[in-house]
Amino acid sequence: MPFSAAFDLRGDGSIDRRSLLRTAARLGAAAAGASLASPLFGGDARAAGEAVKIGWVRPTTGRLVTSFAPLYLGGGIAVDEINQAGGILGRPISKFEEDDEASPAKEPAIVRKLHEAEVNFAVGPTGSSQSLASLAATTRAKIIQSTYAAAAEAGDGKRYPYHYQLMYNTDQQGQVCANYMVKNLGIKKVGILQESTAFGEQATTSTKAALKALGIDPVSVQVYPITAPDLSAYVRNLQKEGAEGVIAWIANVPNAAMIFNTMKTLKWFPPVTGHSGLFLPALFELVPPDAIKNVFATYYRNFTWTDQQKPGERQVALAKKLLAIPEAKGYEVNVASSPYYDFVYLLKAAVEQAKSFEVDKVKQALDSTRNFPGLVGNLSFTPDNHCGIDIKDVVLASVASGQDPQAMGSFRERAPGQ
Amino acid sequence: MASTAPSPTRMRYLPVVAQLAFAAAALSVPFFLSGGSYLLYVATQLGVYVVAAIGLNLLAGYVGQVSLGHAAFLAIGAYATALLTVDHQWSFWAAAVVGIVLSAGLGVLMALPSFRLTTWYFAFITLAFALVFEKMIVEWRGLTKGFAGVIGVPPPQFFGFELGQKALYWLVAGTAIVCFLIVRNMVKSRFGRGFVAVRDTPAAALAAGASPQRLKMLGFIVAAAFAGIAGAFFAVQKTVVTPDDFTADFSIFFLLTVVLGGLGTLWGPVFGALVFFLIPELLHGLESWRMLVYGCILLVLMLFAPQGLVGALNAGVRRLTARPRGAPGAAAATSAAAPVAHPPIAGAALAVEGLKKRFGGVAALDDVAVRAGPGTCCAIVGPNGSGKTTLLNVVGGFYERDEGTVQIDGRETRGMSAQAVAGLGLGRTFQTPRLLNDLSIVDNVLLGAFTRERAWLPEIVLRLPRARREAAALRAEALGYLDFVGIADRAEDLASEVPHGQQRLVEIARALMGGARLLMLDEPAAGLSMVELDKLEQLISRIRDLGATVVIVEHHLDLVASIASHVIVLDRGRVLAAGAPSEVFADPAVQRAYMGERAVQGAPAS
Amino acid sequence: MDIDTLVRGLVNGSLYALVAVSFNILYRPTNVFNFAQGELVMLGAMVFASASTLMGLPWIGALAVALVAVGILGLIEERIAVAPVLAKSQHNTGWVITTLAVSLIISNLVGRVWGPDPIMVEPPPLLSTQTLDWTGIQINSYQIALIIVTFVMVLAIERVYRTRHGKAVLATAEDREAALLRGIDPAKLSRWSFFLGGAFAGLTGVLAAPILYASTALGPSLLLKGFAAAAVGSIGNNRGALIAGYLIGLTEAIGASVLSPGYQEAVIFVLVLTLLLLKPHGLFGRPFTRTV
Amino acid sequence: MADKLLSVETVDVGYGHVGVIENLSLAVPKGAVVALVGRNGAGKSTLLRAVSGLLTPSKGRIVFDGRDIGRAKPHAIVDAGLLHVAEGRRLFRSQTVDDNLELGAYGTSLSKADFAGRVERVHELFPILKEKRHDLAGALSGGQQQMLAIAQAMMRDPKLLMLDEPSLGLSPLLVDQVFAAILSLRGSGTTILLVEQLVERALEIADAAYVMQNGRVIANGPAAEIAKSEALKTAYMAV
Repeated sequence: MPFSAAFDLRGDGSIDRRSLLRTAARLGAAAAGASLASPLFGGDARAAGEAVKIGWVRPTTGRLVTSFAPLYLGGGIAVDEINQAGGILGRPISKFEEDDEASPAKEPAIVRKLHEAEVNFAVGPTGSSQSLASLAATTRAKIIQSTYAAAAEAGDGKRYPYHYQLMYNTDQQGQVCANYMVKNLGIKKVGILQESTAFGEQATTSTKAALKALGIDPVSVQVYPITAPDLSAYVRNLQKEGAEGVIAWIANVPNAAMIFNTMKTLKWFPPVTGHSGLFLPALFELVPPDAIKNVFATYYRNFTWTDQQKPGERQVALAKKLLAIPEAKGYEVNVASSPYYDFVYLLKAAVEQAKSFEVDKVKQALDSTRNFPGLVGNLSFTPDNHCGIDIKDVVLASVASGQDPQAMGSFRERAPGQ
Repeated sequence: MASTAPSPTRMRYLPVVAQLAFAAAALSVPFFLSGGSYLLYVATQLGVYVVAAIGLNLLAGYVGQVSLGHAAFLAIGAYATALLTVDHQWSFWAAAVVGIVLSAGLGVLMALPSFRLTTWYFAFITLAFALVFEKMIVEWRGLTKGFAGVIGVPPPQFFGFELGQKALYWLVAGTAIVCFLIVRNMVKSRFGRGFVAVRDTPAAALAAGASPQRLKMLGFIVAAAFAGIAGAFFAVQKTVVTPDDFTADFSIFFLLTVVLGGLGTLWGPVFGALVFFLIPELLHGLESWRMLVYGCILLVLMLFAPQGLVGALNAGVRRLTARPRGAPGAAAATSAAAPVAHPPIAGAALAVEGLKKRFGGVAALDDVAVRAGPGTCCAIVGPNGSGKTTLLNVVGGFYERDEGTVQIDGRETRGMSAQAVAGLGLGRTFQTPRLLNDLSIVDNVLLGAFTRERAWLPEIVLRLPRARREAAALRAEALGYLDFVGIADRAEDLASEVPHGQQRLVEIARALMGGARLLMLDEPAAGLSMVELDKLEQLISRIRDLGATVVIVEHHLDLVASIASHVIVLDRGRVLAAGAPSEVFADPAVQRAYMGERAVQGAPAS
Repeated sequence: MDIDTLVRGLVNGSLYALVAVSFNILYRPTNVFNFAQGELVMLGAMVFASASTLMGLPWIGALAVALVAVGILGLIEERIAVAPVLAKSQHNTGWVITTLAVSLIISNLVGRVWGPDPIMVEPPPLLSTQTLDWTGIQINSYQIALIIVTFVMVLAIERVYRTRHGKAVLATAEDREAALLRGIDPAKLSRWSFFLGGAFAGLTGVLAAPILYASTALGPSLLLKGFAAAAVGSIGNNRGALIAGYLIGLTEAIGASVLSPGYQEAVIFVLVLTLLLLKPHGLFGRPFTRTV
Repeated sequence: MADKLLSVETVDVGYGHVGVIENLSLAVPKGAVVALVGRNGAGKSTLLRAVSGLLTPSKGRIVFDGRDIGRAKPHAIVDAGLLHVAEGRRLFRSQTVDDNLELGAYGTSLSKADFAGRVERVHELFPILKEKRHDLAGALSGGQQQMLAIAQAMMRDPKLLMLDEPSLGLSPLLVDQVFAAILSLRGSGTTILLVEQLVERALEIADAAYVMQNGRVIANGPAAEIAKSEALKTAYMAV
């Protein structure tokens, strides 16, 4: 391939100025129709050495940067730990960074860049819509990837044979939430509030199925656009239609804040269960404490505490590391539960088992993984099932417990009866 | 014909050479890139943007309809293609056709408000539409799959072969070139002249019999169809279609592209897209500053080079190649030449009876009658504000009358639009010449032939023999008229560069070009020099003698006396006197109207 | 439809009316419709939020900071983006592009400075966003105050146009050349109006913040609905803007409750387009008609 | 002749590329009434527009009260005491008569009493304006509007008043009223430059006159002489 790398990245992630100029020169040459580009510049990209390139697809610009970018910190920690310990089969890992602006529309172009740079493994993108858009292209390009996508279909090994889902999916979340509402709280009139994203879509579908299995139809389903400046109409509709409990698929804090504040304005505090995005402490700054007393979100058992059970050693070690990273501040929960830390280690294990970096051999090793001890739970895959999480590892935890000193940023108190 | 060549042949072929070179360069890009390369991907994307930008430029630049909702057209093309190919396994080609038709249909709908709203009201409405459309894509989840969008659009197939990246690039680049040529051929034809007339001087369009509504509609349909094509390619090139692709920002972006490149220039959209979409790819690290940088560029550009990059370039070239121009005396020199022969004109009689027109409480015309037959000249005189121009506007169909009859060659014109009245053979000039400043003199004259051209749009676009023959014949005719009025030497100059006096002559040539049999001239002599006045007098006499009916509104009573056989004096909307010039000017009432009470007592008998 | 819906319509309608009035203030002497107006409103909210929540200024102090800051920004916009365009020709519509450019610049700069997360803003002392259940109507004291303040502000602005300065602005709007010949300097009035219009937009942002949060997303939606109110109420007519603001607010609220909330924008769009097609100069006539 | 209050020296004026006035010179002595006559399109209004700053001459000087105002802004020229009552009664029709008068004093630092004094003076001159003080200017008749336009200019107590076609579109009776008003202004010592299509009427009240044709002055001199001159006939009614 004539252009192996669009840019060589330095260790610190900044762009080497010379490589920038070189790329500019290539583009200029191409635009002018000159043919000198490939023989002159073709050979040097491989000289970067023995490093294994892992695509690092994350937003560095756009409106979701602040909430999405930290999710990669765990992955970064794993990369550093592995590199310090001698790399994978003796080769260090280098991150091949691409900015997707958290926009699904950008993903196809990014996959093309990864492919062109002969990147065979990728971390990210984050977000279900972004992930599904990316998967459509990475599957063709045979790039082994783990995205931050809760959509159940992302864990379908037949559809996306190179994607490994290391997080609970929407089916699992829907089940946990529905069970809690109906079985633990005994609520029959459940309303669903959903953001208009692929994640929201999927989660609602899963929730409806889970409720159906319990013999219940939701009394109301409200779908709001994430950019709406005012969400009160949706909350009012839920209240009007008689919901006694709300399953809320909200993945960003501003929306959550608007919703809980509306509930407070309405003096209506039904139990709410939802996505781990609700754990972010930024919510505490936007919403008074009494508005979130009854709010619970899905989380990993390993990161929760009860009176009897405390989090494990490895989890506490990661939590402590995160507390020292400024960018992680306020996003510890999402960073801790992000699939990227486990994925990098899982990849290392698979490569070492396959004794090869070849995509198909690594895939084989991944497909036969059983009970890999990840931080979020024990991960298992089959060629068809690429969702590695066991539903037993998924619980509901209290949002308000984030202000408890025991939380250490990353931990939350398990909901009663879980 | 004029003695000097309008422009050196070299200059005329330069654009063609540039176009060929650019097309060759564009088509050769894949030879230097691998099929899977990111650069080819970007180049294809650029081609898609160019197609859409060319359409938007036609609309915003030539027709003057600023649309801030262009992304909606692309979205329709892209979604139709994506949904039909992914969910219904249609072939790309069939799906794309549906997308284009739907997009053009939306174009028709968008054109309707532009008939009634002023430019920037309309701009706002389109911006609102873009925002609403963006929301609706998400809202109509059942159809559009909401925020997640349509994923996995398959590449087009061609006789069972899947088109690879390179083939797709060639397809897109080829389409872009074709679109460029279509627009080029269109703007050089009567449609282009009509568009510019609608944009700059709607009155001139109406006087030439061109319907602004139809032209706007045409502009919208073409622009929307191009956007639909771009959308279809967008879907297969990106393989993913999401609402994120078609935000209101993207619409604004598109307009900015075209403005940046140069509104109303052929190359504007091409350069605009190149600069706008390629620069951020090059300056990767600046990505997050991109919008900010665009905002600043746009501001600076608008202030210092409002014509955009290409406009600034053109102005520079024009300045460099401008040939030295003779003093106004040059015009006088041509007048010495022998008059050009012209076939007779079958004049149309004008009969106005009992005409009344009120504005608010004021009677602008009160029981006015005018009669003028073929081969005669009727003059309408009177002090300022006496209703002369109003009379012309009512006869021309620009204003509706309150009462009375107006007949042209025996046909009552009540209820006719201005362009319909023009169709009856009425040609007019305006008090301040209404020329299209951005077009050449000969193009201005050609606008007059708008309703006479027979070639259909497809013929023009494809430059089929009939269209080319017709264009050549009309051009020759237009040059003939310019020769007739005595300014053939300025045929290729921009209208804005021609002195006032000659602009009036261009208007007369334009009216004749339109097959005017009844010519209404509104103060043709105002602001003319003595030499020009003589020329004008000769010209009007000749037109009259060829058989045309001439109605002239004029203050130069000496001019009136020498060419008119009948004079009507208006005063505050009423006919004060009518008859032969010598009688009328001797009428004390007329002198009073002109020079005041005392003048009548001591005035010489004309 | 219930009374709650009406309250919501009135509250949002008040905001739209205020934005529309701020449009009118700029429009009157210049005939320019500021496409960056939404961003000025947004900036008012952001500056206020920073000044009050982050710097801890008292409500009234933060309000003053926000008004002056946004007013000055309006003035800067006039100097760099509007006056140079109008200096070339009064009929130049280049301002559509330049004010759009200013809007891009402001929204991107603000995005860099404040980030995408909304900031919660407390209502002024004595008022609260806690809902009162008042004879079955759910309304809070802040909403009531907002509606009253809107009326007061529109009347106050109308008073401004009764001063000699204000009359000069109206005169300029009506016949710029005649105004020039009376010794009125339209350039000065244009600067004055952009400052005033900017400050008014800032005020609108401050008033909107406790309800809609201070966030970068505030600009575009208020821009369009404010425009809709100004256009439907006839550009330049402040009382028209007030009535049209409520008309649009109520239509939106009713549309949201009858259809889905997602259709709010579409409902308004259809309403405004229909009204404008029927009456291209708005419901309350052209402000200044002159037969030439 | 007395001091020149206004002198226009070899001025060229045009719109864009189109020149309207070429090499024109003209002077208005202090306290005089000078008439400027000529056919439509001769460039009279263009000249007034150049003097009042609406157009900028491309060549030459315009000196008013000892200051070159050729490049000054219109409002600065008004502040200097040169008022131009434009053709077509350019009033603020949607405002009341009183508001229009108030706007006439815009930007002046008149005390309340002085302002009231000025209003009283124009009310004396044009009693109808007092009667209709609360009516909209747009609702006045043509003649009343013309009076209001002149009155508005009088609110500044101008040194030089330029009147462009004050009789335009008025009935003979109203024309008489307007001319009576001009005469009374003349009596109070206001210098006037008058453009008027009623040539005889204009020359009757003027001290001096200029005849324009095609952007040039073709004759000038005492009004009485001009009234009899051939130049006037050529320029105006050359039949």
